[in-house]
Amino acid sequence: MVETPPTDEFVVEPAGAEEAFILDLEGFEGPLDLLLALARDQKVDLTRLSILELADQYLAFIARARRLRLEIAADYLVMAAWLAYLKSRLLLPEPEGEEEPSGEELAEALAHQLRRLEAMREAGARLMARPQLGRDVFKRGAPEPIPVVKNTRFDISLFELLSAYANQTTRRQAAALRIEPLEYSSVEDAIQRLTAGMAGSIDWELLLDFIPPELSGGTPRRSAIASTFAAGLELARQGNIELRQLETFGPIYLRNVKEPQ
Amino acid sequence: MTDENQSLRLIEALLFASAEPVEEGELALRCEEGADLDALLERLRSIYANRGVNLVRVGKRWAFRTAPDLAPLLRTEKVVTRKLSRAAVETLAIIAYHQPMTRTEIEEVRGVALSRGTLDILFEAGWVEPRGRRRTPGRPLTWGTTPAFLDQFGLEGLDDLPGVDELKAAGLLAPVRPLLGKIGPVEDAQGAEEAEEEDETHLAEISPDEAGGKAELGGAVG
Amino acid sequence: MTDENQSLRLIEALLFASAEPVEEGELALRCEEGADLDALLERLRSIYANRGVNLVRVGKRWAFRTAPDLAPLLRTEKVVTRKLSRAAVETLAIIAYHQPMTRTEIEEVRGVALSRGTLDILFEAGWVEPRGRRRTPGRPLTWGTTPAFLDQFGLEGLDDLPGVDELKAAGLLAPVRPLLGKIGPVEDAQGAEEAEEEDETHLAEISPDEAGGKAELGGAVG
Repeated sequence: MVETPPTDEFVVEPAGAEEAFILDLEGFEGPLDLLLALARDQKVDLTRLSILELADQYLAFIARARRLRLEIAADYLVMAAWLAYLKSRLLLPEPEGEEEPSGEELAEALAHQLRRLEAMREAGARLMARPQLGRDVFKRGAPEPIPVVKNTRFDISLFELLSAYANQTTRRQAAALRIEPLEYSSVEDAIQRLTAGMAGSIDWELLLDFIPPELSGGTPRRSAIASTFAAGLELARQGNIELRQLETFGPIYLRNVKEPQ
Repeated sequence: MTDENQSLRLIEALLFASAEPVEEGELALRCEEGADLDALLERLRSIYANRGVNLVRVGKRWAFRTAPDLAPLLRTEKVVTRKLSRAAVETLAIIAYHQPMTRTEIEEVRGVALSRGTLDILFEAGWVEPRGRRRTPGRPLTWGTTPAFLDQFGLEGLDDLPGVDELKAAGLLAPVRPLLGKIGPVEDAQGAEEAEEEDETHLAEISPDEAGGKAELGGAVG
Repeated sequence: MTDENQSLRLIEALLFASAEPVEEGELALRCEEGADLDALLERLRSIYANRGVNLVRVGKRWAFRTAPDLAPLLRTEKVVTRKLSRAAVETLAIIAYHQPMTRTEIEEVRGVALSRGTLDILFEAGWVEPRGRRRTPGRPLTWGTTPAFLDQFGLEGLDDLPGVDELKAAGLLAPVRPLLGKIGPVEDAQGAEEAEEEDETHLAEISPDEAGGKAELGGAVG
């Protein structure tokens, strides 16, 4: 079973004349709203409002509500207490030398607050009565988009350009290879040299005469001697020349083979 | 002369192309150097004054809008008018005429706590927005209206609010001073908090218990 | 007459507020009984003929559109600043120093194939342009730099580009590292990185082992 919420405790069955009253209370937006409604009943300009009379009406209203054991929000009760206080200040002579505002001043402040609320309420109504966008006034139904043209600008400085070139050049240098000429003379070179040198010769020639004279001593020269000797052997093998050595470690001679007769 | 006419045409096209109001600064950027934008806009406004579409100023922005007098002929079935609650309408008016306003100040004008959703609805509609904090203890947030609010209600600016001059003259738009002390919201946490922070003199206090009976929040119900 | 003007205003507002072009039938429904819609539309069209906004007919439907001649002025130009890829910067530099260059020649200098867009980007930027064809088989196109290239880098002419010696003096050209017992392109971090980001194929590769023997760097640079 669902427990009855405690709020129901004070709800009085609406009956007869009281019904409208209950609905009225629910319809108010706070004590100031209720005060404003009561003030309107005075049917006078709010500037000439009798605050005393208004306070009486409000207190009577709350008293009736309490008699009916209606739910009454704290706000309303606070206002009731304050109005009771205001009433006493208005009716009793002002105490001497008080720093607090006088009863008249408090009454005027309340009247001002009521006028202000009413003014705002009217302002709100006037605002709502204005032609509203989308209800009375319309905006362009088919807005045309403003095309955005993107212009690409490349961000590059001369420094970047030059360093890119420099980097690239450095890399290119690293990649380009040059093999140093060999110090060793090749057999192929020697064959060419011998063939060229022997052309037209009819007598024995000294092999060492075919070593390139610019070669200094040491490895290059020894390499040249070896390759020239190997070239001589090769040419002899081919039957183009004859070789002769008269003694061990003696000089080596070569001669063109005579044309077969 | 042709230049001026060309500027006029350009402004016309720019404003026409946009559904939303266009800032004067934006328009100035597009005009010829040294063009008198104010004069151009005024001329354009007068050209369109009696047409079916009018040029309207919305704060520092401008927009074309259909003429208000054509409303009955243009209104279509599909327009869903969301009715604002009384509390929301009042709150909007209070913010519009008094801005910037803190929540507590709004509550003081209305004499009742603001129910939870009221400010949200206005904020969501894009009509009010936070406007920085008050330099008072607790640094409460203040609220003001937006350019969209002006657009919605066809206002050129806040000076254009209906009856604003009379209200000012009657002293009804002066800063809210809580002379009456703690009247109104008592149990609203925020209200209580702010009331504490503000150096108010409580002219009268009564505890809910003393007052007797059962208390509930005097909530504004939309 | 006033009726006609009112019809004109209504059509104006309807066309303005509609999201789509409005059918003539729809307009006719909204107009006064017996109004000459064709005449009204023609009048409206002539009123707007020289304005920043024109009334245009789209089949049997009508709409307001901003004047076509204003299109270039309505456009918003936005400059987007982008960085050039390293490949593009290098390619630009190589063209600048060695122009005119064919694509293949650029690739030979860089040792990597040029990725698809690299030359396009430089061409679009307005820095390089075709310079006729080489009189070799296949008649390949050659590329050179443009006056805009000189502008971009504040150069009066190509002679202003510093020579290799000057680059060295400025410390831009790194000193060549002697390679001992190692032949072939040095795989420095930069090179490796680039190969990755460009996804280029190496045209020629020399393996150190194959080359064998002792090598030194050939120093000749164009």
